[in-house]
Amino acid sequence: MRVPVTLKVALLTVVATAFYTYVGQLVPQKEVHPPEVVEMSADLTTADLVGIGEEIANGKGLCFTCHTVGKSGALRFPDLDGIATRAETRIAGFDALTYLAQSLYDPESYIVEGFAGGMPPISKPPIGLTDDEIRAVIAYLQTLGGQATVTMDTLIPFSAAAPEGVPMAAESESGESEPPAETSEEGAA
Amino acid sequence: MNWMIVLPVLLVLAGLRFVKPSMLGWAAAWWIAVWIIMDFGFAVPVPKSVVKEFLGIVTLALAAYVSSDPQRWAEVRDPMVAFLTERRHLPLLGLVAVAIPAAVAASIYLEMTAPAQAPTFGRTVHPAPPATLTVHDVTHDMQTLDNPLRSLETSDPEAFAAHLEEGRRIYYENCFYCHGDLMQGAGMFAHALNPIPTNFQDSGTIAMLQESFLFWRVAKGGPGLPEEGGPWMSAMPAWEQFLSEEEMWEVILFLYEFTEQRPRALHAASGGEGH
Amino acid sequence: MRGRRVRRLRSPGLASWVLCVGLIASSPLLGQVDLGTDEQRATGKVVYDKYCSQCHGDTGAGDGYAAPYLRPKPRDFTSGKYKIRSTPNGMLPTDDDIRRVIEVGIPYTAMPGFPELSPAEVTGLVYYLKTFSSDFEDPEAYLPALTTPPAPPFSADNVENAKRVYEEIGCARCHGTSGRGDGSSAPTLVDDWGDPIRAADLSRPWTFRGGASREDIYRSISTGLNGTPMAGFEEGLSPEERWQIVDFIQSLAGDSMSDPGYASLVTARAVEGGIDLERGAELFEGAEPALLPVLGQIVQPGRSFHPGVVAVEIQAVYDREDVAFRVSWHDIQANRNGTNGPDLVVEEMSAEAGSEDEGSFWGDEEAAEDEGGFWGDEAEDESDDAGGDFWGDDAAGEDDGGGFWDDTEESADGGSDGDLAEFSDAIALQFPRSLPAGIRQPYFLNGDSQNPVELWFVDLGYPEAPEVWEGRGSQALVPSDEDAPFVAASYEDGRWSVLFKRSRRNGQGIAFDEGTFVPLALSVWDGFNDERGSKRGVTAWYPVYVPPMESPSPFPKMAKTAAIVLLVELLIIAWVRRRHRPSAAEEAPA
Amino acid sequence: MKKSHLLIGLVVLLALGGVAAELATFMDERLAYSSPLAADAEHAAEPTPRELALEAQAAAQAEEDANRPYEEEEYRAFPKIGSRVAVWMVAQLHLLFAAFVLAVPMFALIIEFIGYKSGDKRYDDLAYEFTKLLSTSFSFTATLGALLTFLLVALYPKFMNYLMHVFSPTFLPYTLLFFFEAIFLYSYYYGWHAFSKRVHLLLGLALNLVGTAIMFIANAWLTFMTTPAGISSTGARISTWEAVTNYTWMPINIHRIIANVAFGGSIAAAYAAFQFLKAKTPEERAHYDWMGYIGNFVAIAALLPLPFAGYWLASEIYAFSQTMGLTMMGGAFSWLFIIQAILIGNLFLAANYYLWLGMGRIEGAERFRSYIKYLLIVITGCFLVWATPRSILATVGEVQAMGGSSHPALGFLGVMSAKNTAVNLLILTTYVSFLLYRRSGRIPTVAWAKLGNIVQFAIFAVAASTVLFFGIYGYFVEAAVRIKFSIPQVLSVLVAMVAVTVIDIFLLRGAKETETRWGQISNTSQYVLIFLAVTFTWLMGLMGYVRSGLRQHWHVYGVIRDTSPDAYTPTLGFATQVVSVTVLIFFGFIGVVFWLASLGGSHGSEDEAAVTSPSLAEGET
Repeated sequence: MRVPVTLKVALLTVVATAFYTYVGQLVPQKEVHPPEVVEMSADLTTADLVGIGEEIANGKGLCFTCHTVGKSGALRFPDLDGIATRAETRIAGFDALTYLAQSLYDPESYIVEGFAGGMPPISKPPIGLTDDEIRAVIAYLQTLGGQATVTMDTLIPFSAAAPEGVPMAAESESGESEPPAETSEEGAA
Repeated sequence: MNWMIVLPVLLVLAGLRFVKPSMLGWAAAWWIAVWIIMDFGFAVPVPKSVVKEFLGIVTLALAAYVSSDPQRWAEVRDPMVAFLTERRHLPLLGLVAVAIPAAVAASIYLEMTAPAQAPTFGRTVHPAPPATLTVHDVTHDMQTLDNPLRSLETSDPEAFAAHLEEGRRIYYENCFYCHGDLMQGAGMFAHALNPIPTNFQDSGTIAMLQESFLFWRVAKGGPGLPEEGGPWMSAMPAWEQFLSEEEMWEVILFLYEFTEQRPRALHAASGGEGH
Repeated sequence: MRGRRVRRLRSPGLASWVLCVGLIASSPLLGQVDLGTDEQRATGKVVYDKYCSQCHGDTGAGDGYAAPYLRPKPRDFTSGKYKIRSTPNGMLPTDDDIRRVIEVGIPYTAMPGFPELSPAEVTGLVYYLKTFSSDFEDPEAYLPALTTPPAPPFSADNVENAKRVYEEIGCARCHGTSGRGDGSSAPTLVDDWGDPIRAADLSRPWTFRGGASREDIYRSISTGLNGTPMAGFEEGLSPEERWQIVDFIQSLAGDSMSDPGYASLVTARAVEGGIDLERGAELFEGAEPALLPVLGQIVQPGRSFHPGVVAVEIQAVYDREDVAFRVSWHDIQANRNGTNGPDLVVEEMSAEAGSEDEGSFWGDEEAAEDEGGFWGDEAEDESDDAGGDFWGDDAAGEDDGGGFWDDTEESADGGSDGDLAEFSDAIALQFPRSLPAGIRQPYFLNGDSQNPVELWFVDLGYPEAPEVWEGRGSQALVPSDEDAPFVAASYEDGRWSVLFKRSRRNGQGIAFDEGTFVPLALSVWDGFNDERGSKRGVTAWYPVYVPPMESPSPFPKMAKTAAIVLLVELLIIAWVRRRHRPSAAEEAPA
Repeated sequence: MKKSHLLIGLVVLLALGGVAAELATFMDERLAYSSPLAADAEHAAEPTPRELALEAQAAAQAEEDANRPYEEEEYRAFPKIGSRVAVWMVAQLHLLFAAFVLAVPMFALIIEFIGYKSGDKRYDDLAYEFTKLLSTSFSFTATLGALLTFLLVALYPKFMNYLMHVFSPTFLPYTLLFFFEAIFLYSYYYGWHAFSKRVHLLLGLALNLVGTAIMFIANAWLTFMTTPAGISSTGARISTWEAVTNYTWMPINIHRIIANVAFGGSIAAAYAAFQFLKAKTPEERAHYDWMGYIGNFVAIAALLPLPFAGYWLASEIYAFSQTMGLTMMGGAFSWLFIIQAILIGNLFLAANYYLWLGMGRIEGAERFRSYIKYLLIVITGCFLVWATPRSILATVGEVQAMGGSSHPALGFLGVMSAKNTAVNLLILTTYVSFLLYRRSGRIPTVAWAKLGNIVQFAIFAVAASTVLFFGIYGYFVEAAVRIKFSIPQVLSVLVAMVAVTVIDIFLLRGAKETETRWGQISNTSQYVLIFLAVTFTWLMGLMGYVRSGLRQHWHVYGVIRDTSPDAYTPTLGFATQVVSVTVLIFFGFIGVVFWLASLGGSHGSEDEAAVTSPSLAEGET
């Protein structure tokens, strides 16, 4: 007959909690998944990378919403045809790879003459490509007026895995910033 | 409101004052009254999910009321206890004891044999826009984007009127087939669409949004909805493929003009939509 | 019926508008000419300029912004011809007739009802509309409205006789023997402005322009529709006969006159004995038909503002191996002589409004050069397409293209043999390439780049060779190497019926697993309406539900739940009784 | 025993033995037949090729193991429930305990101070009793904190590495503060009767300051994850100070201080309720009734300003990123706020209900009985409005009938104007309930009593009409103006509450007091207190989820991407399940804390003071 108080209190707690859980099941159940990341294994060849990069550039990278390839005249954003050749000489001290990487990771730090800027860093949301995806995009860009050289082992400047020594954002406007966080990967790289 | 139902219910409630039922009777009367009004009292039926939610809350409130005072509680408890314990109620009690499980079983039967219903997805009223928006090779910051033609309203009313007229032409050449002459989302093709086109006259739609939000929705359409922007079957085209940037701004001007509403100002964006 | 000359009274052209108003106002004898006061017309003008002029034009000539895209075209008020009236054929409408159309609208056209307008605004608008046509100034143009007696109840006995009258007086020549608007002369009909026009599909009263009630139909039979080949039968038929025709139409319509009962779900039915398309309609007996509304494809280039098909009906059956669909729709004519394809390029129609310089939007010369020229530059090259549109541009209708009404004589006796359409009819079922995992579905027009669809396409000119296409966007269609479904198609009495059969699992394609909702969207091409490629009728996505072959019996769950409820009840009763035992104890000694 | 029996026994035994022998032979044959391997085994001296291969494989594996290079792992998986859920639950538990440990000293100090000022020893005892709950909770908090840290480092090594990169300068002060926290806490508790009151109060103050500082530092870490600042475009630290003082840091600090007080109050009230239910003597019941009342009073008082702190937080999130703001209010999380509305509605309803039940113990409260009906109607109405979804869940047919996803009539209740109005009226009504409760035990004797009542009533009427006016007027103006309407609404409610309170204090000076029979309250009321505590806890769990879920698939929004398998945002149903399990575990722990506290000797025996009505007027206002 006499139910112990402790039991009653425990029962009340469970019932109240269960009730709120029930309420939680009544509302629409939506699971939001992150945008799909292109999986890249370490044994991809440069040619593979170019293919993946082209797909990304056309697809979720949204490159060609702004840029064009092989178009001249009054353009709002630089045309990318022959970019690989021009990349070698754009910034003194930057080789083509570094220049391409900088224009993807930190596009506002160098703006091609005659254009107004406005490109978002594509490693950031809302586009937010991963380092490997950007690696593939660089490989693709290298084929525009040149030969792709990037492999899965190439160190991409500005990326999280970039070692010290390669030119960093330090040479652009954002001055005294330190090397990025993930120094722990140096050992592996 | 469906007065043919609401009025009698209210009359019965008022009439009960003279009958003076016990507290139990009152509580039951109120519960049933709320249920009838919610379920049948509206000209446009209230969805079952809301009726259920409201009745749950009303049940809680009634329970709190009848038990908040010993006297009231006694009035409610005693008849129930009497019904459960006294010998003379035994036949009726047996009947009720059988009827309740039978009703539950019947409802399960109906539920399991009911014809299949199309699955529904909750509609996200205002999906979150992206941080930047690229239309026709120009990237805009959604935070600061505003209708470039809006300022003409005061500075050059004549040019503004011309843009407005253009917006009107664009609307009737492109939009009204779905969104309708009256912008109520009831155009000639609206009946064939799911989700149905947005009703711009509703004060909860364009009136509470910035023009940049409309620009995003017009430019990117259904295909540009974010992941959580369900139900994600929207037929809204990505108009950037067919309209120039200026034309999209013009038609947005016209939407506000025709519905006699004002867009939400830019600075208001930082105010939270509440808690 | 076209030959029947309607009585028209013209007002003297020289009488100036102001003079007339003065005359009328000063002559109470001609009281039935009521043109309202200046204020009323001013009120009407304000309303007209905001709500009406975009379609009907600033001068009431039916040439507003949207006019080029609409069929039927917006009314030309300057003509004084009003379709929906209560007055004898050819006469002016009463004020109440105009008021009714303003308030209720015209179903299945772009004309909405305006219930929000106040009575004063509607009255003002009526007077303002009258100013567009001088006919209203002539008192002799008016005749009193015909009265519609209260409708007698539907009587199935009348149908047989009515059908005979229907044939006798020639209704079937336009409306078809089964009333599906597929009569032999239906393809040749034009209105008083020379624009092609369609006979009503009598089996779908909810699309009737004048309303779907029995009274409405009676009225339309009596008064006819001004400006169209539909004559009034006020004199030709007795009231009894007219009511019998109404009964006949109601018998065609089935359950509901005013509500089409559009479905939101297609439920497949499990069948025994193997799925064999040879069994035809019998195979689908018992499968719930789902009527789906069709809208014009007005999104992508080559827009279709007035699709030839208004609704399609679909049924689905399945067994362990296969799934089959039956799609049927009403079509004015079976077009089998041409070809069709989902990927044909359509040049954008250049509207009359398009000749103005701002109106160049829908891609004429400038647009084609511009990088935004999505319409494709083919506009110039494919001149052979010009003017093939049944509803097509007025100008084009008369020129070299395949103007159907040029062949009136042939088609009048030849029925569907009069099929000179350049494009054949076609149908496509569209499914996502794979079942969507979440709520995200492909864009309903041929999918999108991330979410491909598969199209089961049948050119009804070649029903023996169905095709499967993969779509990744409106223009991004490629033939798929999936196995094509089996197809059987037939056209009878104004109705296409196309049967599809495919195994439930097929390669990489969509699988029809039990217990799943598979999204389905349809595209339908009416060759007679010059539809091809992106110019077509489409539906939104609808789920096809494939119920489990063996659904679990509800009884174990019922028994279990009832037992638990009963147990809880008994526990509560026992508990209450125990707690309140003292009262029982008191009773005992007593 | 007969001989024949012996014989039968023998025969049966022999027969059984025969059957057994037969069976054994049969089985043996079967085995030999069915197992050809057994026969092979005899002459299987040399290994089969398969065995050789296996051996080689094992050797290769061993060698590979020996030479395997060290690799830094990005993630490690927690078994069964996955890393996210594990960290989620432990973090939530840690947070709940931390909130309790931070809140209890706050109101213990205030109550002690009141006792010190008024000289009423009861307050001092009450404060001491609250503090009793602290030491065990403190240990739990620290243990859970350690567990959380271990879990994070073990399961998210790479991400933790990054956080340390940014926040390493904050670790030392954090640890040091923890030392001080421990020192102050134990000296505050154990030194209750040892130090002079002034010194002891100072200790309490120090304890609170240190505790708050600890929370501020921890808040910096987690707010940084949502609204990062002070770092370069690649994530490198530029300024730790900026990283700490990011967009949402201060709003979260304030929000948490207030919420902690509310939460701590409700847990303490639940403790009192539990003791009340177990109490044996009327004195005990009286004491715990009173303690529960005070705890609940603290909780509700802190609950009232909480929505406004929430507004600030939300507006800062909008200011940081409109995308994130809309994800919260209009996107994936919008339905969460309907669940929240149900919880808060329950809180208000239950709090009022407790007050009404409490009137039962006051003589003369009957005169207010009939008002309860109207208060309830207002509260229920506001609850309904608040819980009305803007976009309604409906079947296809229902949507078609409504012509959209919002109902033509109910749609008006789903928007901000209606909800703001409902919340403000809820607060006002709850305050009226409290005022009635306060009044029920006192009959004013001042000459202007009637006038005072009228003025008070007028103030309420004006405040309620102001709220209603702006609520309705909000439908007729544009959004930018409408948003500003919440300010006059809130202000009128606050001003009314302050003004009425001030009048009330003077009005009740020297009032004739009737007896308050502490302890004479129905048991139901005590269960309500426990229900309130559960609801509070659950609400905190839910809000914690939305705050951290806003980052979606980022560890640090826009900087460090979550690439683990748990990166997706789970459904609300799943989230509520996790919250529920966490809440149940928490209450299991709390049960242990209560039990340990009760070991220290029950209260009733040491308190001889007769239970009279403690004068609450000063304490409450």
